[in-house]
Formats: sequence, structure tokens, C-alpha cells
Amino acid sequence: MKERLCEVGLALCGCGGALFSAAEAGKVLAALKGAGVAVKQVLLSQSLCTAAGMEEAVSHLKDQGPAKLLFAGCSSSRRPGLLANMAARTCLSPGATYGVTLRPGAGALLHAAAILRGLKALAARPAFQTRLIHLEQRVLVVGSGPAGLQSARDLRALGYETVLVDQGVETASGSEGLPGGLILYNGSRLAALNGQLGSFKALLETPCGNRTVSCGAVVITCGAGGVGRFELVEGLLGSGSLTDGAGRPTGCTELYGLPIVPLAELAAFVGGLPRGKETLTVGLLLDLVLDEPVSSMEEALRLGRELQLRGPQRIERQVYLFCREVKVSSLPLQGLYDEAREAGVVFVQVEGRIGLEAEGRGVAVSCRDSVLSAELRVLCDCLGVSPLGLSLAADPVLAAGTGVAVDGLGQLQENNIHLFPELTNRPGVFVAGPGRGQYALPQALREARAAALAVHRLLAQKHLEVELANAQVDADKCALCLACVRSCPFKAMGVNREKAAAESYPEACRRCGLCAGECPARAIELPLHTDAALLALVD
Amino acid sequence: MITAVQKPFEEIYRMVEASGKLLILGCGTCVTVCMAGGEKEVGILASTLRLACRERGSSLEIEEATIERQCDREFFDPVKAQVLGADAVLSMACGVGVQFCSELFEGKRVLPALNTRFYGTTVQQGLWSERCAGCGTCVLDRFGGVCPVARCAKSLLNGPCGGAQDGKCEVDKEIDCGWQLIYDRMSALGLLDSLMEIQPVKDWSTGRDGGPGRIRRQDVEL
Amino acid sequence: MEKKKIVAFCCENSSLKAAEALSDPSLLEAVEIVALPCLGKIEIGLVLKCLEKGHPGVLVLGCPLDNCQYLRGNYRAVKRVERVRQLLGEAGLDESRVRMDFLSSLDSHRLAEILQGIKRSEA
Amino acid sequence: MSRFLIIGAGISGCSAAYELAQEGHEIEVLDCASAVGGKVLSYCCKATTACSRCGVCVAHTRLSEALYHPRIHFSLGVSVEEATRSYGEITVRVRRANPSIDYRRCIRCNACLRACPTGCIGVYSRAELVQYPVDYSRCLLHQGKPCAACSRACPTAAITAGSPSTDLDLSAAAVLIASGHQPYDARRKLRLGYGRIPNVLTAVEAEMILSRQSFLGRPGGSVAFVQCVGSRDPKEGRNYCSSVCCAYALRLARLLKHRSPEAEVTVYTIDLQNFDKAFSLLREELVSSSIHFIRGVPYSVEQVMGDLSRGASAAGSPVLQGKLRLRVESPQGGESVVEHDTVVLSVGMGPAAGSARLAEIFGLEADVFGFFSRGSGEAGSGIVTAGTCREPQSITDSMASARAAALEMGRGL
Repeated sequence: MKERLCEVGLALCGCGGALFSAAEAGKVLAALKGAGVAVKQVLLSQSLCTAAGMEEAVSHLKDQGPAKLLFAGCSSSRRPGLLANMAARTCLSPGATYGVTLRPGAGALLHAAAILRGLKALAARPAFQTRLIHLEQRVLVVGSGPAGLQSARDLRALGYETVLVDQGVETASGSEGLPGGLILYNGSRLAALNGQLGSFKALLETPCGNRTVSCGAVVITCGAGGVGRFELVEGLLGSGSLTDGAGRPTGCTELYGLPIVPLAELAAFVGGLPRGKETLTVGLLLDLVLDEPVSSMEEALRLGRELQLRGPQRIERQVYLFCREVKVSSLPLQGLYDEAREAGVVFVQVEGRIGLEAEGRGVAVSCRDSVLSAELRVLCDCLGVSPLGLSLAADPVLAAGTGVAVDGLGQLQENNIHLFPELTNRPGVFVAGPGRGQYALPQALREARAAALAVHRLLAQKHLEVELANAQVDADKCALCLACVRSCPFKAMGVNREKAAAESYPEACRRCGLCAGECPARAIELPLHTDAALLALVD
Repeated sequence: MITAVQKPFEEIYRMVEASGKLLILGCGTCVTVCMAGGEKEVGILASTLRLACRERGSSLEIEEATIERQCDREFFDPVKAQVLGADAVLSMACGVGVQFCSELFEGKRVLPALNTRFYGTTVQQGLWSERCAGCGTCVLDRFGGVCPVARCAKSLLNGPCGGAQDGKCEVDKEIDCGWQLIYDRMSALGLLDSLMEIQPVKDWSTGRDGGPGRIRRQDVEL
Repeated sequence: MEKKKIVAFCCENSSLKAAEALSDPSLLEAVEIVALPCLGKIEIGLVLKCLEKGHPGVLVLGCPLDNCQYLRGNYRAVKRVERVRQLLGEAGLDESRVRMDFLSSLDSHRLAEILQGIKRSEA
Repeated sequence: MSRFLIIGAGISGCSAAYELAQEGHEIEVLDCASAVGGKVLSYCCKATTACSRCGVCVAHTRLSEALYHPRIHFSLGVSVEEATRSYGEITVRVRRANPSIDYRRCIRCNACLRACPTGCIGVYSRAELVQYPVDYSRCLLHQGKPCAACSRACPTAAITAGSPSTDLDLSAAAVLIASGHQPYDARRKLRLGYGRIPNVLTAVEAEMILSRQSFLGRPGGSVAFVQCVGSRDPKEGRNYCSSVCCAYALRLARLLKHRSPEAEVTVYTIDLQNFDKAFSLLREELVSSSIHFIRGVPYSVEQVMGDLSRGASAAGSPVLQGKLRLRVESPQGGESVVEHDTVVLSVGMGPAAGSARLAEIFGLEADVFGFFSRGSGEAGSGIVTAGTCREPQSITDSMASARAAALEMGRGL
């Protein structure tokens, strides 16, 4: 035991004489020696209680070799935040540092006794071995919309090999905006993501068969991606709102005869309509089932203004914009809203369900206007519907394949403030922009950069030295019930088939202990918070 | 896996109340997986019993132990002394374990803490469902891998009863009609025609009707 | 023998920070604080053990739901505390001896209210 | 490794500083206030049993990480005098008010607090953040009297006193402007009665109260949130949506309803703006917990007299009792009169008072509203912007914007 106590480096706080002077430190050390303990290295720091002082002490002591460090000072020097920060910055594990609180003026003997208690506590902590995790310098970016391209561009500039995967046949901006040296898989999807951060194995389904790409990190930037035309119709039917004149649900085939198109196709569609009428009524339909992102409103406002203003001569156009709320929460949007209103777009703020009926060659929209508190029925010659109003859910295959948890609306990334903006439950997998339900362009680009920065933070280290203080499974006790594998939020648990027991992956394990709390066989222990230690605390 | 659930606490309490010295014995296999009788549950039950005894003023000394399996002799060795030293054993194993433990330790009172339910699977954590009734004559080949004996409430072999509604069993609206599952599965396999075959009367002598089951294999006998 | 205090299991990321920032640290003497990395670590057995060892009650103080740094820890803790209370009820003990509350790291004033409540009820 | 200067020690500035310092750069952060954290310091946690994702706790963690960081130095109580550029380096002359605390040396021993003869040094301790804001107007130094009590008392020599101010020349490879915003001055809306009627609060004040106690005044009662005060208001030159007010008002409404379910909570809006990933779900939750949403914003608030004798106010609360009468113009025309106990004005965001001066010093172009929404200065100018000085945005968006800016600065992307 005594030998182990001696392997510890001791930093004494000498800030402004509040605790130790050289003479007093000598007395403390003598008292320790009297108890038979001589620590390996002692440093009388100028001001251990400050960040700068502590960093200096850590770097000095670490060079001298002791694996564990004990800090002794007044209460501020062992603020957990400070210790943890320091540990994180200096690659010292939290298990290898310990702080002892001393009362100024308590005297050398009492100080020595407290330090001895600290030494014992520190020595009792297991010395963790570390494992070197290789970090593959390759990043997989899913989705080649503006956010995906921004991330890819930043990652290329930071020097990472970047693989871009997109379901579409062409990237959003064509091949011109692509950064050089990029590997691109078009018409492909990420079907599964095995392994852990640093060396993921991504299974891509490409038009030329399956490919496996190994990568250190993944950035997902593709969102609900807009529902296709067919699904749009299905969705309208599914929401139970689309009926023919007699109130019967219309079938898909008839519906294709109806002038309902996605917003993005509306301008072209309106241009192609026969010009037999005096006034052409165009409806823009937002927030059909869900409140849509502000980006849909921006698109609708622009479209409404254009349609209203740029109609061919002699044909009057009347644009109605149906939405639950006029969303203007972005600096230029209020101006755009004013312009659309001045141009003559009529805004209908809907409350409750929107009903659509086929009528003649057009569609009748009936709803309750929450501003006028009145029922309205508008006969539209054509209708633009925003696909995002039906569902914001991410591709379920992508979610299941990557193991990224979804929020209440099915978008990737749980709605947890600590994940904001780019983290997911799966360490090493990041989301940005539409990947997490953010469609507004400036924000999406910002997030894409934040995600690139996060990837860089991770991969720039080249190697990750993780200490094996992760959850430890007792293979003899493990009943392989899989409770831990199923409950781990970070997908950091798996089955070790050789040992026939569960195991936790240290690079992904965040040491929260949830698995230990779940395990019905009590086979899992958190080394820094063992059951025995917790029991001793309440004894 | 054999699934089980803990008996109501009051029932357990009345069972063990007068035991004096009680050993709660967990089992590390099936009942651990279905979270009913593993080491953790042993600890929880022991603590709850101790608190209840203190509250109600009874003096019950409680020990805890868990072994790998209570259905095999060898695993009992490490807890032999504890079992012998106790007035009663509250076994948190399935019915097999309770009986085997009681066979091993003649004259020792062995009490069940669990109600053993069925052979089943973990649908998701916290939800288990029955898959096999252990009837001894497997017919799964004929029903697309869905067992009419275990999954039809009436164990019908020749088609559904007619009481099912919207694919749910008339016995319990929560459970799927076994025959609906069989039909769906067979039609997906393109084998619907074979359901037209009349199933002969099932031989139940390997099931409950034939008395306690026994398997003897001379090739593996030592 | 020294009278045992109510055990307060605190999540290191929320309620423990709130406790450290209490304007009146003497309030902390009302309880025995046990820090956990996350409330997901709390076990039913551990809570029962506290009562078994003679602590009058257990406070489980975690972060608000969806604010867990480890995502699901407090959701699991809610379920486990529910089970403990049910067990206590069955054993004939007062369920209110185990209580759960949600405090963020900024909620020192609410922690103070809770601790003052404990002090009052003990007095 | 480079040296960067960040103007504004709010959450944007501190987030960027932390990111850059983690890369190994040396950072100097300036702020005109005497505390690190900016506006976030006065905000409360808005969680019920479930988090409402306002980001205040996360921001405090980030602020303290910056404050503890050995490569980040804070100069507080600073005014920026001028900036000169030569050979790719920007030199900024600043005047820093004293006493000035070097938080890298400060051990939070409270010695200065006890030594100060005028009590001008306060303490801010919430979550992991501990710091000592200084009220310069009460400090003897600033009244022309000599005093160095705090500096003498400090065991680690972390405090500079002696003269009322110190002039510093700070040079950096690039400057990040994160000067933040200023809430709209609700006094300008005379008819809303703010500043005259005690029970009319701004949302900022409501947050300050709720960061110290559980209720606004007494539990229960009826609370009205009036949205778009100083937002979407062309007459005030603020024809833009502040994008954060619906978010905080709805979160505060949810919090108040949770703390006292018998309270009547009403939100008067023009349009509800979505702000969160799960806005649709949140709205459903709020409607089902019977928080009322009324379309139309009150234009006047009056105190109903003769009702003031109803008991004293709760201890420590600035809220008196007595009904308030609100007149609301409904969108379909006509007006209605409603009564509430407390009115919370959801004030919008405007550019910070000093931002015009900063624009001048650093050659930044502001938009018509005064925000630096056009982004950073000219390419290669070494001036980058982030946070609410660019456009109104939430805490979390500010943090993301700061990280994007940090990436831009650190890598010269």
C-alpha cells in the first residue's frame, strides 16, 4: 500500500500564503514521512487554485513521471469543474487526479492527515490502462445539399478525405460547386454503420452494388428530403383531408388529374395552365399537418409574390397562402411578408384541419380562418403544397442503419439541449441542417460548419487515447440478456462472442452507468463509481 | 427462454414470514434475462423484505445468493452451506429450479418467489411473449413457423375459430390471432394451399397428457 | 448513535452543481449528498439499501427530462424511483420517503427550497 | 498559434473564445460590462419536469469553461478607443476600468468582497460559474479617491487597482465582434405602462425574478404575455421579427403554468413563430395545459384603481397587487378589454448601444436595423462577426454561429 501511495505526485497550493509557505510545506511533508509515506514528487505551486497555476503544476509533475496527481489546496482548488477541465486538457484521466480540501490555518498535522486520506483514496482508485484508438482521416458526408456541400468543403479544406453520399442522381448544385478531391457516390444511400468512432464501417448501397467505406466520422445533412409526388398524394389521402365533391376519398389515379403540385414545381405548372379564364386562383398550402420550418414560409412568400406580380397581362392572378402561422422569424422575412401582402397575396391563417375537395377542374380548400374566426372555402385553379408540412421525419432506413435516435417528429437527433447543434447519441456521428430538421439556409450552413469543426476536433488528434475506465462487464456473471446493449444511449455496448458476454467500447462509452443500472445480473460496474464505493458512502 | 414474474409481495411475505432465517436464492440464467430473478432482483426483494419485517416488527434474518442455474446440481456447491444454514430457501428461479433445489436439499423448505409463465422471447425490453408450449410434437413446418398450439388461444390445428376480429384474438384483444399470423405468413410464403390439408388429431402424449416428460438418450449417457 | 440524514443522490451535471452554488452552503448539512455520474446509475437496490441502513429518506435529484447529458439517464431514473415507491407501498412503508425532483444546474434557489423544507420538517 | 481578440464576453464571444483556445490560440476577450456572460446571466432555467431547451444551463457551462481556460484572458469594463491595422495585424486601443480581476489567477476566496469599503464588488455564483462583477459607479477609484483595498486583500495578486483605468494596446491576427444586442426599451411604448405600473414587467425582468425565486410575485393569478413589443414594428424602425420572443414567452408561460397550475396564463400574439425542433409538439402541450393563445396584441395597459388595498405583496417581490386592464385590438377589427394581474412584455432585440461605434472603428457595415447581418467585414480584413450582433437569435443559435466564426478565424477558411 505504502509503495502505491508513494507513486503519487503531490501539488500543494501556496497561493499568497493562504495555505502553504515553504516552511509549512516542509512540516507537512515531515509529518507525512512520519506516517511512513514519501510521495514521488512534490510541487509547491504559486497558485494552484487558478487555471494557469494548475496547468503549470500538472505539466511539471506529469513530466516527472507519477501516474497520479493529488492536489491539495483550499476549496477552490478542487472545484470539480476546474479539475475535470484540467484533466481533459492534459490527457490526465479523471481517475488519476484527486483534490483535497484543506482549511487554512488548520496546522501541518491536520493538513498531513487530510493529504494522507487523499493519497489513500487516490491509490485505491484503479490505475486505468489506456487504449490507443486509431482515427481514420476520412469523413463520410451524407447528403449533398447546401449543408452537405458546406461541410464537405470545410472538411476538404481542413485536409480530410471526404466521401459524399447522396440518394439523388445529381448533387444539388451540379458538379461545379464540388470541392476538389472529393469522392462522390450518387444514387446511393447509407444502409448501415458498423464499428465505432475512429473506424466506422459504412455500408453504402450504390447503383453498382454494395460498398464498404471505412471512415473516422460521419456527418448527416439530409433531412426528410421532401416527399416525392406520389407520396405527397398518399400523404394527403392519409391525412384524411382529400375528398371528391361528394365527400368520398379520392383515389390516387383521379388525384393525378387534379392540379396539386409540390411548391417547387408550382411556378412552372402555373405557366403551363390553359389561359381560358379571367382570374387564375392559386393556393399555397403550408403547415398541412405539422408546423413547417421557416424555410417553407420563405419559399412560399417568394413564390406568392412572384406569381402575384409577374402574371401575364390580361390574366389576373389571385394567390392565397394558407398556413397556421405566418412565420417571419428571420431578419429579412418580415420585409418579404410585407412585400407579398402589398403585391396582393391573401393570407389565410388556418385553425384545425384543412379540407380539400375536387371541384370542376380545380380544388376547393375549406378551412377555418383563425383571424376572422370564420369558415372559408376557396376554389383554387391550382394548389402548391409543401411536402414538409406532411412529415419532417428522417429516412427511417438511415436512422435505423446509423443507430441515430430520432426526436418526437422523427427527425434525427434527440431533442436534447446538450446535443445542440451537431451531436447525436452516437459518438462520431454528427448532424447538420436538414439532417436535424433545420431547413433555413443561413442556419443550416452555420450548422454544417459547426459539424465540420466538431469532426476536426475529433479527428485532428489522429489517435485517441482512451482510458479503460468505461463500464466493465464481468463475463462470468453476464447472462447475455442484452439489456445493456439495448439501453445504451450511445450504442457503446455490444456482444463479445469470444467471451460470450456483453462488452462496452471504451471509445464510445461515456461512463454514465446506465447499463450498470439496467443489468439484472449486476455484472456491470463503473470503475469510478463501484457499487461498493456507493454503498460505503451511504453507510 | 423460460419467463417468469415475481409473485405479489404480500403473498411472498406471508410465505416466508415465519421462516426465521431465510436464504433468497437467485438464478443466473432465464429468469435473469427476463429480469425476474437475477442477482439484482434478489437484492431488491431482500431489501424490501427486510424493510417490511422491520416495519411490521417481525424478525426475519435474510441472506442473499445467486447461482448460475438452479436446474443443475453442480451449481449448488458454492451455496450448500448457506442453504443448509437457512430455515427456508426462497428460490427466485423458475418452477424447475424451485423443485430441483428442494429435491437436492431434503427436509429444507424451498419456496417459490416467482410465477413461472412460459417459453418466450423478449419482444422489447419489458415485454415478453410466448412462442412455444413445449407440446413435444413440433408442427411448425406445416404452419409457416407460427405455432397454432402456443399462439392460438384454443390451440386449434385446423383453421381459426371465427371469433377473431381485426386480426386480434377474442380471448384477449391485446394478442394477435395466431391463425391470422399463420395465414399471413403462409400467404407470404406462397403456401396457402397447404393449409387446406386436414391436420390429423394431435398426439398429446408428449405434452401435458402424457404425464411428466422424460428424455433418455443413450448415446450421450456416460 | 448519530442520527442518519436523508440521502440525496445528485447527478454531477445538474443538481450537484446547483448544490455547489448554494448561497447558503450550511443548508447542505440537512442531507447526505451522494454524487452520481448520471441518474441512470441509480439502482433500486441502492435506494432500498439506504432505507435499510436507517436513513429516513432518499431524495433523487436529477436534471429535467431531455436535459440529461447522457440522454436517457433521468428517464430511466423516473421508472426506477416509481418501482421503489411501489415496493415501499407493498412493504407497508410510506412511499413519500423516496422522492424525485428535477433540478437544473441553475436551480440553486429551488434546491434551497427543498432543503429548507427538510430542515423545517425535521425541526 | 495566433492571438485573437474577441469583443463581447457574452455567450457568443465566450463560445468562440473557447473553441479557438482549444485549438491552442491565445485569446483576449473584451467586454464593456464587469462580468463575463452578457445577457445570459440574467436568464432563468425554464425547465418544468422536462427541459424546455432554452440553453441557459449549457451557456453557463460554456462561460465557466471559458473563464477557467488558461489561454483565455478577459478584460472587463472596457471601452474600445480605436483600431489600427498594419502588416496583417490589428491593434486595438482600449481603456479598461479598474479594479480589474484576472480570473486566471482568482481563487474565488471572496477576500476582495470583504475588503471593499463601498461594497462595489458583488458576487455572481450560479451553476459552475463564479465571478465578481464590479459596480464602478460605487467604487471609490471612480469617485476620484484613492483605494486599493481589494487589490491589497487579494492573496494571488489577481486584482489591478490603483488608478481608475488602464489604457491597453492589444494586437491580434483577427478580431471577432460579438457585441450582442440590447432589449427594446419598453418605456417607449407609453400606453403599455411599463415603468409606471408596477405589475407590468419586461420578459427580461421576469427571467431575473424567476432565476431567484419560483414565482412571479405570488403563485396563481393571471399572467399575460404581450408579444412583439418592439418587434415587427415599422413605426419604431424595427420591421423585423426578433425570433426569440415567442420561444422565451412560451417557455416562461409553460414554466409559470407548471409552477402554479391554478394560474391563468394568456399569450397575446400576432403570429406564433416556431423555434424548436419539436415546436408542433410543444404547442399542442401548451394548448392542452390550457394556456390561452389570443391573436391580437394589447395596445394599452391601465391599472384598475381602488383595488390596491388587497394585502401586501409577497416578500422580496417587486410585484404589487391589483388588476390590470388591457385593451386588445382584434384582427377582425373592434377591440376587447381584458383583465390580468401581471403583464409580461416580450421585448424584442435591437442592436447593442455601442454597435454603431464599433462599426465605425472596425469598418463594418450595418444593415438598416443596425445589425451586422451582412456578415463579416471585407474578405481578408480580419474582422468576423457572430451572435446577436448579426441578427436576433437564440442562445443555442448564437453558440453555433460563434463556432462557425471560430472555424473561419482559426483556419482562415
